[in-house]
Amino acid sequence: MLIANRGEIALRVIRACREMGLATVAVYSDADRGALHVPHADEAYRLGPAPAAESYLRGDLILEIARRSGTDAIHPGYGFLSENADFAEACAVAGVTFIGPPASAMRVLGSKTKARQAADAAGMPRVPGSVTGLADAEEAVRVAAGIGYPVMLKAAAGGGGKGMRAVFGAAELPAAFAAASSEAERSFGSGEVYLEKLIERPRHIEIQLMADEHGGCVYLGERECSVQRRHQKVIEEAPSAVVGEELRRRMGAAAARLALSAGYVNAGTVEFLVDAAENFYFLEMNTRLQVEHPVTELVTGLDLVHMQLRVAMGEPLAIAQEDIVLRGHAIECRIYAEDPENNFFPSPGLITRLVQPGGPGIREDCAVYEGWRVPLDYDPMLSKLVAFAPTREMAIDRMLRALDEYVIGGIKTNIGLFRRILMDEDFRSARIDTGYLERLLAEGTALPQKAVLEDVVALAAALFSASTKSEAVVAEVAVESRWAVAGRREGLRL
Amino acid sequence: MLIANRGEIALRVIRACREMGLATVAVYSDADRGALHVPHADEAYRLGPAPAAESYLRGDLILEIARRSGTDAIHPGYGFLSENADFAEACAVAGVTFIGPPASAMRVLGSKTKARQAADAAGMPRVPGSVTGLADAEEAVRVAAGIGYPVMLKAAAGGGGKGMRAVFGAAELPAAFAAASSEAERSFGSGEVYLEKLIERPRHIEIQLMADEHGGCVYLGERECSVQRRHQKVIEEAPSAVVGEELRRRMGAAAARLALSAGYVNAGTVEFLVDAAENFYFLEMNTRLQVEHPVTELVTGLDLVHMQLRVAMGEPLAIAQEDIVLRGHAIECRIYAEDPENNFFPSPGLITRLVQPGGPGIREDCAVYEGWRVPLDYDPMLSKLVAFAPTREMAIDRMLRALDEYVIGGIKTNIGLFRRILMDEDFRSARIDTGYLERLLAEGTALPQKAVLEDVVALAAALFSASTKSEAVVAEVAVESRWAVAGRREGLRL
Amino acid sequence: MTVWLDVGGKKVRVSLPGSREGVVAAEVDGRALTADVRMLRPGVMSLVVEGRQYRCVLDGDGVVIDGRRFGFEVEDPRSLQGRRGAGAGTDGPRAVKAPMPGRVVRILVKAGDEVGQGQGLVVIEAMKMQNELKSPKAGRVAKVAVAVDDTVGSGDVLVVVE
Amino acid sequence: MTVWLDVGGKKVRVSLPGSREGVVAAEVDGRALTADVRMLRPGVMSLVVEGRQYRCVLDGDGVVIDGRRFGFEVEDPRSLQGRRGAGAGTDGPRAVKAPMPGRVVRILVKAGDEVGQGQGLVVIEAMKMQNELKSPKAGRVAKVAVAVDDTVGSGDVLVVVE
Repeated sequence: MLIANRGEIALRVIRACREMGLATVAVYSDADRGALHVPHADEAYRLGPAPAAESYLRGDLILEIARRSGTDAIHPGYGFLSENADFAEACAVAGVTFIGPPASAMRVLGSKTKARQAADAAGMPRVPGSVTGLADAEEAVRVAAGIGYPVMLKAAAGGGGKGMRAVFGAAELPAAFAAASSEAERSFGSGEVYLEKLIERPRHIEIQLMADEHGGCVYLGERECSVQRRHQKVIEEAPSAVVGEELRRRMGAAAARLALSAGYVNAGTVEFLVDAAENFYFLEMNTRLQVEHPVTELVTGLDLVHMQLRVAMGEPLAIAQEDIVLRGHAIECRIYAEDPENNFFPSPGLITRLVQPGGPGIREDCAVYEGWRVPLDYDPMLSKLVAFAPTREMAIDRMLRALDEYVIGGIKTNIGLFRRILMDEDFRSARIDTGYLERLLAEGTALPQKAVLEDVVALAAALFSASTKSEAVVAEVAVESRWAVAGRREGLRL
Repeated sequence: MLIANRGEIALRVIRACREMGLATVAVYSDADRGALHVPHADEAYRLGPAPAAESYLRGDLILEIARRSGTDAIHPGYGFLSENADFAEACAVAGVTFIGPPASAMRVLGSKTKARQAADAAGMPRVPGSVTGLADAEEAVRVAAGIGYPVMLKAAAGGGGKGMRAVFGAAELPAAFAAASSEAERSFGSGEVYLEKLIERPRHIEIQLMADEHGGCVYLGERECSVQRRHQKVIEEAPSAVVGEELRRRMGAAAARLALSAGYVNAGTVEFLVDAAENFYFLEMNTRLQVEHPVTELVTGLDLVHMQLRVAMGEPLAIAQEDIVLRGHAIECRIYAEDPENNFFPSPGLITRLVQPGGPGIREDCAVYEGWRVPLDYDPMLSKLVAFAPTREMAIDRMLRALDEYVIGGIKTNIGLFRRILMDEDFRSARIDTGYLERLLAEGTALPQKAVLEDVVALAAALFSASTKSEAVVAEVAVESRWAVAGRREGLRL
Repeated sequence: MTVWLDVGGKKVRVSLPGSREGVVAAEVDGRALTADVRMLRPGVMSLVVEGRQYRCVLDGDGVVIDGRRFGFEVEDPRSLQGRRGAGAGTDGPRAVKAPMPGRVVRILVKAGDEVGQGQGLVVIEAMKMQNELKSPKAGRVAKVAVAVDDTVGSGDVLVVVE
Repeated sequence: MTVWLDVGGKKVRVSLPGSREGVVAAEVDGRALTADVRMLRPGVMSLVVEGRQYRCVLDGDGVVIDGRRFGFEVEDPRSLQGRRGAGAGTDGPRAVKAPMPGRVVRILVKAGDEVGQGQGLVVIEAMKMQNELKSPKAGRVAKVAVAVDDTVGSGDVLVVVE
């Protein structure tokens, strides 16, 4: 099994393969020779320079490595080539199993505009908007006028908030169109964007699907991902506090119907907006494993990557819809290298200190370590910290406990932001929608914090300072290279 | 909340308290100032010198610290004072809530001999043997003659295999009696031992109970702990591969009946032997939280420590028997500082390297860290590594994957032993009983291992050796104290 | 040994005895403070002061306690200069610097443009995200120091607004 | 730089180039071996040799790869002595040593006793476990070097059987 990805998802897939007795082949860019997915693999091959376009997006190189290493299957993870139908097709041509849907299903459901047509055909409710990509800003203005502002611009090929812009009036539209299109082009290799009506205070709720090659398809409950910043998911949870059995069944059945209509196979997610009246609107389908899949694993007791691999081996699903029962509550925090005090700018760099949380109910999908330099070439996600507990309230309190234990030194992270969200009364009461976090940030209220005696802080600082020299040695050794340090010392001795 | 314990269980309880918003008070012996339960607590107090008799067994000191810190509840963990009825009573007198059963119930069910009387009264099947403690070796010989060899000597006050001896004939009995009695005296403060018939190839299966103060009592399924060495549990799992719904219900109901008959409250475990014909025999009751409680938590989705605390606050159980459903399979490996190549002698000392496993389905309850010196004063358990997966086979393979990731350097551990057990055909087919592991060890077959090229090993060793000097600096710094190192350097400079 | 510190803008003097592990009798600005000190591993320390336990983690020029980071600076008592000059006022020219390494994607202004406070000046792409840098004040663009597709380092001046 | 090693009883000579990170062209007993070397943190290294990846962890005088520990010793090539003497034969007197620190709980023999192979000699308690040390051979107890309640260190001689 070749894992055509990096970071925590590559490590997560490698672990699943090991558990199933499958040999693993890692690939890495020049920025990632020291990344943690490499030392967990049985084989490892260099792809190319750091930029993704020259490494993780090079399907041709990846297939060449698959051939060279005698690998007959490729797991694409998420991002990079995971939703690239041409790559899926190239795999098929090369006789290599692509762990994901067939290229045909990906083409129908992976493009947002085509998926909307398929959704219409399957009788699925969706948000009013353009079904096809917009030719230019003029067309955008025309369509927007038809459905009424506010509207949302979206990349046809993309996800993760990239190439998205909310537009509140015609005057802003041309600039927003250019920005969204350029970002889409850069991120997904296609500048195609479309627009749709902006639903007021919607919740983002999605259904996880798993389909086999024999027409079997189950839904594994929902995830709520309403806590977003700039259309990027920040916190995900399962189940949603507002989805009951009946709504879950309706959304699940609709999602499965759509997948089956396109001959979908393997893991996929159908995203919906849900309004205050519990109406749900089809948003898009993600034709891959998602970042936030762990919360579904924790509440269903299943392992989605194992299921993906078994489905790809041609096995029928081992579980029926009626056997899937949600239990407990899971919350995931996406921990990013970014600076919440400075407009959330990415904060790559050296992790000089890492104290990770643990204990009951805490799962961390993470591929960073003390001494690792977070490269600036990729997504700045450091870790997915997940808390599971019998109830939502306990899961929140468990996550707060884990965040208190967590220290990442040397770079800025959004850990403090999570503490603030999880202590916020609206979040704790599940009064959230996709605009919730932006409003909370606009409030700018300081987080109530435990008092720490000033004298104790001063003493701790003094004690650490008094040991700075030996500290510096340790940091150097941990970080750069011991060879280099040894050499330098020998040099000094001369 | 004062946690009258050390190591992983103290840390586990502290984490639960934090999640419930309770302030935590840690206590530590002189050997444990650097132990990991201390830096996770809000307050920390020294108890006394390293020996348990002068620290963790000093109920008077612990109550004094509780008074001084204004604490109104004590969690005893397992071992130490957890099954000491006098201490529970002293807590009650001092107005401090003891997180466990009332002293009266502990006196009835905690003593193995009294518990056997209670079991007889509750009509519970049990293994033939002496109901009361044996006065001396002569009485032991007489009783053993009555029930027939082989017989098992057991400590009345104890657990964990301490003070236990299997005896196959009258000639061995006096020496075994002396050894068991002395070990019991040393471990539990009481040399009282009793004996019972040895069941051939029994499985050790136990029922987890949780009872509230309002007459509510539920059983949380069973754990199988048949993999033992010298009567010490080595691997525990839930559920048992041989317990079906009906047997579970019968064993669970019998266990709950016993607990209720003695006015039992809080977490407790009823241990049974189960023979090949699915007959179960009452063995003893442990009136505390057990080491292996995590496997129950993983398959029930519940948190036993949270439940303990809520019960102790007087709350009724929040869950009914019919709501308790087992899902998936969990396996726990008790990782010990001991040398399997040298008769499993304890191997305390400095942990010079620690690479811990992680990823989906892996929980580690552990309180050691790189640079920690495992003291020789206490039980040598380093960590409880637990794997959860949808099926037993997947859980075994997941555990094997985690063990492959795990490296503990500087001391000997039994990690290799687990690899051997988990790859053994009998274990994988659940053909296990309490003698299984001793038989496997007697076989002495080598474990099939992956081939590693000799030249690669030599190269790795050479590369590490080439950096020995800077390595040594790091080890020193990590371990002893940076102040000491800095001082030494300054000394060298003079 | 005495350490002069600036902790969150406040000057503090800490006197430490020779032994700095175990029970340490220190003084903070002359106030006695006895702590039980234990280094767990480099950069991670447990302090117990009057029963209260603090897990302290060193993070560069800060110490993290209970999830809060307290920045500090060690000051050289022999230096009379103190801190560097009070810094540029809000009235003078203000340089907009790159907050992190990245690549210049778009430049939204040119030298001589009048800009309002909060108006976008330059768009930088880093870690696959485009970030618009805004003007810190109303004024006139004195200089645009970069061009589209330039790679910039953290702290590089991008635009000067006067 | 050349390193002489004893790996699991086998003598090996490894030649390393000056740069020991990245692609390293080494020689093992004269055989060329090119590896891509990356130190992740002290004592943890990733080696890639012909595509095969090995995570190597240093554990004292051993290296752990794929869950197996390979003991090694660095030999000083300038020393002609080689290893220490071949060690005590099975025929001569045999010392029974404490395999770990602990306390003597019981002594089961006295000087002059005849003992069989595997017979218990001394019981030591460590980490709350009593462990019986057995005679390595049949013979006569030449000496009992400890008394009940003695604290013993790892490697201390307890009993000599001749």
